[in-house]
Amino acid sequence: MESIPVEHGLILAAILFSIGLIGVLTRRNIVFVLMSLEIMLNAGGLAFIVGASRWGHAEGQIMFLMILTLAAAEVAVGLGLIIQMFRRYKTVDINVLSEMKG
Amino acid sequence: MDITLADLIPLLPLLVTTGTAVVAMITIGIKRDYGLTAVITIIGLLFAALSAAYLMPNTNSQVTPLMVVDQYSLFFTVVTCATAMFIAIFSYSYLANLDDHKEEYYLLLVIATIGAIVMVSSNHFVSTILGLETLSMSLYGMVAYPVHVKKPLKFPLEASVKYLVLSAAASGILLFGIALIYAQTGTLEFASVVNVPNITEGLDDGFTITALVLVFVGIAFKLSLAPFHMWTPDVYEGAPLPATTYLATIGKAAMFVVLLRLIEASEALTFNSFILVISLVATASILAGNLLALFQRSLKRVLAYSSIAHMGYLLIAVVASYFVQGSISVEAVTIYLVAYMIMSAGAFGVATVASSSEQEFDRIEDYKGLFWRSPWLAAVFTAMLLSLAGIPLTVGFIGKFYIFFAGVEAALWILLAVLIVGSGIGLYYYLRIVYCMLLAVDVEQKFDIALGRNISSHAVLVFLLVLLIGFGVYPAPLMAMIETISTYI
Amino acid sequence: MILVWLIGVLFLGGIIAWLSERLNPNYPRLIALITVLLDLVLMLTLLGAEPAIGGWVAAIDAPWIPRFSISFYLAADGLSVLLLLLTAFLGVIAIGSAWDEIKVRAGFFYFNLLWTLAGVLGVFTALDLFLFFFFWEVMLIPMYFIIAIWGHENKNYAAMKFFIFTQVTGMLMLVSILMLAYFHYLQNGFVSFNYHDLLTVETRGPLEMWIMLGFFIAFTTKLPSVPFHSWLPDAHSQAPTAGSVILAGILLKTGAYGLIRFAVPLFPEASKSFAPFAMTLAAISILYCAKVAFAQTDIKRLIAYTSVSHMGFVTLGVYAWNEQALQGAIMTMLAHGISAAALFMLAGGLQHRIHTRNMLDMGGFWAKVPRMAVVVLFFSIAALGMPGLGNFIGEFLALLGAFRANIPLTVISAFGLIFASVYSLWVIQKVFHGEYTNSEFDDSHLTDLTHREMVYYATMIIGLIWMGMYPQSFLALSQPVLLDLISSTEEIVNIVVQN
Amino acid sequence: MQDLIWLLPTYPVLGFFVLVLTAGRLPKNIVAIIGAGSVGLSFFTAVIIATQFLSSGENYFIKEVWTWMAVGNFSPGFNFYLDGLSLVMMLVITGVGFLIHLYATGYMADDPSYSRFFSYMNLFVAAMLMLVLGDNLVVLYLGWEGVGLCSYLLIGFWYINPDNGYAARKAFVVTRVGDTAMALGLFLLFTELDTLNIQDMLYAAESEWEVGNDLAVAAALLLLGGAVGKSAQLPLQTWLPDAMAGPTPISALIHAATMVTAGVYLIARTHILFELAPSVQELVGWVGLITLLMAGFIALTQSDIKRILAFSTMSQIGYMFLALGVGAWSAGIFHLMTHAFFKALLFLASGTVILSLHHEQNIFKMGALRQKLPVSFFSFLIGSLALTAFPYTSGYFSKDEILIAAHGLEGPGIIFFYGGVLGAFLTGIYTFRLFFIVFFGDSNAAHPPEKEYGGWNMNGPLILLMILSLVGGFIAVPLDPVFGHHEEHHVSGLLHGFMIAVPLVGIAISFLFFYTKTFSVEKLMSNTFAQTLHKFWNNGWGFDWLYDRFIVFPFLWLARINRADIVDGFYTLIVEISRTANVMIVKTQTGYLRWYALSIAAGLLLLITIGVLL
Amino acid sequence: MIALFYIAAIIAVIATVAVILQTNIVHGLLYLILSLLAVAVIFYVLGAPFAAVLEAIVYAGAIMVLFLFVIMMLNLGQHTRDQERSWLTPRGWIVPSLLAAVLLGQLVNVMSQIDHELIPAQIGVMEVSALLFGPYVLAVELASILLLAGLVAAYHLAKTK
Repeated sequence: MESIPVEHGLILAAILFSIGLIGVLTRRNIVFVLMSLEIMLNAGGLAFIVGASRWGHAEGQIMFLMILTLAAAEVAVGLGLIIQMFRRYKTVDINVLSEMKG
Repeated sequence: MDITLADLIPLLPLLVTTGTAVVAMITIGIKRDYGLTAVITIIGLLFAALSAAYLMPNTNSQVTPLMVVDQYSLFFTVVTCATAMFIAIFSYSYLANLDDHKEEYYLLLVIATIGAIVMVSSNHFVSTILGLETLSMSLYGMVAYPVHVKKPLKFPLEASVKYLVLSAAASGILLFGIALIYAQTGTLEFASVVNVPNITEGLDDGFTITALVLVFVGIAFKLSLAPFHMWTPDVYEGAPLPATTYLATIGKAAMFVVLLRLIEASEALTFNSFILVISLVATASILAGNLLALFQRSLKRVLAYSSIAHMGYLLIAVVASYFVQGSISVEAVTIYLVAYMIMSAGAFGVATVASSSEQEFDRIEDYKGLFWRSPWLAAVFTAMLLSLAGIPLTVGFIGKFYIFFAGVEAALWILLAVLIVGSGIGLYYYLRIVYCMLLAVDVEQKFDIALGRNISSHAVLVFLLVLLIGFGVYPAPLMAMIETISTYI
Repeated sequence: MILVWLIGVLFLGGIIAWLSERLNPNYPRLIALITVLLDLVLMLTLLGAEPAIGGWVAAIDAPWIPRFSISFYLAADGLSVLLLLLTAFLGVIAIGSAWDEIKVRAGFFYFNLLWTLAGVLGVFTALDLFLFFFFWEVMLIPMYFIIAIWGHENKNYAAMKFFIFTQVTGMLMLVSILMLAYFHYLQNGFVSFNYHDLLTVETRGPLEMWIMLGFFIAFTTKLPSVPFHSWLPDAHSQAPTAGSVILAGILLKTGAYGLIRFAVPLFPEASKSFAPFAMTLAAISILYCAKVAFAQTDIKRLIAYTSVSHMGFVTLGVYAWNEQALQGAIMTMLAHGISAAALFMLAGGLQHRIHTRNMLDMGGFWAKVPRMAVVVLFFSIAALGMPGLGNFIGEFLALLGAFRANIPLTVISAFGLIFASVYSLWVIQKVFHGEYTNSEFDDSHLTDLTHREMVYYATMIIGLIWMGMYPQSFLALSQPVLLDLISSTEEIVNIVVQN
Repeated sequence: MQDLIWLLPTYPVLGFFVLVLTAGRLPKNIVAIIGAGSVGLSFFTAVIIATQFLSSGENYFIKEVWTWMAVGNFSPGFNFYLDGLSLVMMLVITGVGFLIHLYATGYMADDPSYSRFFSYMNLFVAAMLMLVLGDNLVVLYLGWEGVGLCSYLLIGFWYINPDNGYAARKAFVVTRVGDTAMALGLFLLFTELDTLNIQDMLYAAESEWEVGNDLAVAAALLLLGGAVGKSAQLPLQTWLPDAMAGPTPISALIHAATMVTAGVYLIARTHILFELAPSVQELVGWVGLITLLMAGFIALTQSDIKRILAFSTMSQIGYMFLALGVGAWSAGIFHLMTHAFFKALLFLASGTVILSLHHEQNIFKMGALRQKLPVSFFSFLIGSLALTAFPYTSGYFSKDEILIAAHGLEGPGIIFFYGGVLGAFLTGIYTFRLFFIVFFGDSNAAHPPEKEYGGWNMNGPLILLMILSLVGGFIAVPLDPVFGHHEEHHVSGLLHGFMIAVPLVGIAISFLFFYTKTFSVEKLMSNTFAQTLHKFWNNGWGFDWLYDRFIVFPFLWLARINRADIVDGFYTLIVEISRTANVMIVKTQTGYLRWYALSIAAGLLLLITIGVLL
Repeated sequence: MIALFYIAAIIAVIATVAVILQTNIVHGLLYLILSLLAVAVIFYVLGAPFAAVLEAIVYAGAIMVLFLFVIMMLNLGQHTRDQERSWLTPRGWIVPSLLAAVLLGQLVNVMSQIDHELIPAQIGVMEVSALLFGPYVLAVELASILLLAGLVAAYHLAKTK
């Protein structure tokens, strides 16, 4: 009675992952893009926790910790880049970064 | 499973590298000195390489679940550290006039190397992710390094943002895939995904394949395989040359080693559809990479596109590994990776030697008449390009020979046909560059290529050339070594 | 060991020639000449050498890449020796033709020239297929440089085309070699690239045809034969004279050599069933390229197309695979090597003098340059197969042998003899006959052949007459080799047929 | 002494090399001595050898010099074979050849390329000697091609005029068509009989093939192909009239006396093969007949003095072919010899006329030359009489033999006979048409001759040839051992009288038309039918037109439209495809981050779909 | 407990959708925090209290605050909001959404074949820590290096020269 189907946890992660993906694909504001990336990473973390729960392992949680770490680092670097970008272009529009092509 | 003192010995290269990072950091903290930092880095990497080489003959241990230190990983540790050292040497003169703090660059370079070492020694998803992200994180910094300069050469910022966003998305995909695999197998180690106790009986292969494809796509992005390749030229072009070199050599090789170990351990190729997926990606990469490069005028972009194609060639050997007995395809991948690192480092090295952080010579026309202005540099460049094209006398041919051999043994006729077509197209753009260098000099001296300015970089070029030709003409020792280490995969 | 010396001397000489340019711009050509002459002398010792087992002289077999049992295996038999001599001889001639023409970066030029020759020598003597392929590719690079640096107006295109054609088809051959080696592995438990080992590989069935095709395409591209010939006119017309000499005189012969040495003996059965098709290609080459040659206005392109046409007789002869036909193919190789080289030199000399290759701008040169006219006449006559000169022996024997194998195709190919007269005489008419009217070019340098040039042409003329009047000295060298090849393939084919 | 037979071609070859290597630096008289002298030496040697041979009583003699090539069982050698047939040929070639050389020393005296001329001539004589003396078909082929080459070189001797070049190339290419057929014949013979030594081959053929064997027919046909090419017989006759572009001694030597009769020699030499293929032998007769008639009609309409002689040559060779076709081998060769005398005479005489008239060749611009050019006049008179087979001139005997032999043949023999007679009639007309127009009537010359051109070196040969033309018919040719003794044919006296009379009627008609002008040519030409016929004949029965339309123009057209080589177009297409693909795929590199991200997502979706569904 | 899972899940999904639909960046951030907290609840339900806590503290707390700082630094005003509105056109949405939807469909399809009830086992701090400082101690060290890399890179990039 006290149980949740594994697939539901995974599907939730997939939904969040997809939403994050949509965010990355549609938003032109780079801050939102970064946030969407966080959603994707978080969805991955969720999937690991589901896995950990299914196997009764702590390993999934450790992986989650690592994701947390890398998300933090990524956000730090990403925000640093956003600051530089805003300084240079005075906008957060990601499309200004299209000078290289071909 | 706890770490013991005995475990530290196999980790020596990693420790030396980390120590180098720490020492460099402390030095920077005490007094900023560009030269000193560079020297510390170079010596540190040299020792790391030497220690790995020293350990190589008789080390084969699993250090904690995370890292496997066997001959194969040590071999690539040597290669990685050596390449990183070369890039550090190239960087020295390149960055010498950068109008900014330059010391952190070396710090990032060393940390990136740590990530790479972890990756080549990884047979566990946790260490894979950590190594990969350490490498990537440092590369974000390296790619965008000259961002503060008033008039940056190219677009390091744009390159870095593109790389970061897309790479993070790819990491997300990779992680999600790993999570699915974990959900199925219950372990984060590289383990077979075939015939494991499934979540329930009756779960068909679709789940496994989906998970594998997600992981593969995450890796394919890093290897810039088509159709996940589009970031490559932009990032290569925007990044400063040494960072591009790093990205193109160590970034690719470390990731490929992971892919190789993962595919071998997971037995993913038992799924026919997964073979199909890899074959398609290989085909697309070879064709897209070569076609994109055809009329490209930027040298870095040409090399970026060509790297796409080269990764495609490598995938052929990966596919072949399922069909052939023995380790020939692993050897093929290994030797091709080594060859690719030598020739890429050499090709970018020439450009690096010619350029500086103030002005990069990136257009092919910049090298017009180089053969007569600086025969030496042009000779190195030509050799590297011919090697990339897979012409004999160079190690690139030996690599291609192996891939052909693996392909023939595995009877992958279609992929071989693609390989031949791709190589044929490839010849065009490599020769285009060579031809440009052969043209008579009718432009004023574009750049100063005085030998004395950066003698150490030239020394590295000499070394790379010797390796290129040496292994091209007498590859037996290299082959013997690779044959031995390949049994560890 | 002498074979290693032959190749090594050229490699070394090339490097010295390159470096010597710093001392004096005239040194490189001198050094190159001395090097090739030295090689020629060394080669002559091969003629006197006692053949070891199996008729191979001066074999050297050293392990090279043990992983694949690849060895550094060089050996020469009569066939190789003939081609080696041709190579060295034309090497000397090529240096002669470059003597005054190449002034810019002469050191690097002679370096490339000598390295090309070295590669060719390797091709003619390698008995390990990996080594063979190695040399096969190695000779391309310096040739590429020769065309790309010292070529004419459209050199980039020509050099690129040359390189890509030969390289891509070379890769097909590599695949075939590897398949063969792999078959050897399946049958004998170890990989081998050794020629003698691979001869014993039994690759019957559909795959044999495919493997053979890999070789065939690579060789017929180099030869070249329709439909893989279209790189040649460009390469020839754009290359500097010495480049054309080497290309037409020697490089094309590597393809023919490959057919004789590898393509047929390794796959006797497939070759047998493929022969009608190959001979058809040959016939098409002969006629089609003769026709296209006639239409050309660029004199070098014209000669290039005639080369394709003449090499068709080689293919025809090889696939007829009997003694007369093979001897014909070999004699054609030798004689065409000299006659085509001479014609290219003459065309190059003409271009050097008046800076055009367009025949429409020429005419009536006989009065201006009578010696040159006579020499051109001689080589044109030789090229159209005049009895008494080397080319006749080759083509006659090739057709004679081919007649036994396939009458209709031989009849069709024989029409090439008529076509050859059409275009050869057309050149004479267009360039030397008619009235001398000059409006298109500066004729102040239109001078007759110098004495030095005359010496080169004289040696080549003597060579052709020798071949034409007493070909026995050449036939005798290749005869045992051919008999051996023929009997060995027949054995295999017969066994298969019995099975 | 017979062993020295190899010296025969060697002298002229040496002469050739000396002249070529000195490259025109020798004074003209030395060149003349070398050029004519080498052939003279050959003639001298030939005469000695001939006497020895005839006195030895042997039927043949072989001298082996060296093996040319030995490939398997194929081993032709440079061997000389002397029998009656080659003896005749050898003497004709060296003898007439020497006279013509001598004549040429005068004729070409003003030409700047004097030495080049004699070098070619010498080479020709050498090649011709190889042709007739070789004991195997390969050496014969060597000579065969060699004479073709020299013919080419000498027709195009005055290279400044492109027409000469065209004529030269036409001659070479058209004969090469025949040569190629002959080469194929050689291949066939060797493949079937394993030897190309003529005597061995014939012996083998005789013993292996029965009469009418398909292979024999094929081989004979192919050899006939070579023969008609070289001898300007139908259908490869078109080159000969144009070949008159060369200097006149060339026309005399090559295109009248020697080379063009090589076809006759070839067939005679391999007559056993033709006897094995009776259908082909009959074809030879038909070819000869048709050619002789056709050429006769054409000659009626020509106005160029040399072209008239050329067509008459063609016609006379037709007689020789006719002779071969009816099996009168000896008669054919006999006619070959007499023809060599009188046709050389006619050509050389015409040379004198032309030179004296400052290179005028149109007979209607001549006239009334009888007094001014007495030597030419007599030469022409005797030559023409011999040509029309006036009784007891040399031509009379040989033509007589041929016609009688034709008459004696079953089947088509009677057609051959009356055709031959008709040809003789035509010969009478056109020969004396030329004679009367040139030497009688009014002078139409733009530059009337001041004096007759030529000294002893030109007139001497003319006189000698006159004598030979008159009495040559009495020479007994030693051909019986070669061809075997054939039964003598006889015709009734009446028929014989008819044969003799017909050419005389022809002469008479000419006389009435062109001397007395009793009949007017203009009147004859007044109706359209006659005009059309005239035009048709004048254009050589339209053969040139036909060949141009169906062979030359299509070839040129093909060459023109495919100058750029359509095969290359295929590779260009590949390049274009790559280029287009590049343009298209480069567009995907937009530089927009979101687009890149989209591509990753799309790629992911695609791969998952493929992976899961397939 | 089960109900909690589904409620939290629905909240998480809605909040996440709201994030990517927002034009106001600060609102978006707040929704993101809501989403993260909902996920933290799910973690708790799934028997991973340690992860839940970290999710709340580190993710929703620290990292989001970092975002907030930067947003404040950039000081994006009304202009940006208007711009955002103009960017969020259906044309821009439709293709990525379809793509993501199909992808999701694929994932759900393969996942729904799983038929495993999971009875959440409690994996507390003890177990995680034991593992973390046992066999995975190397991971901890490597994570520190990863953070160092991030630190150095971020420091270098974000600084004002």
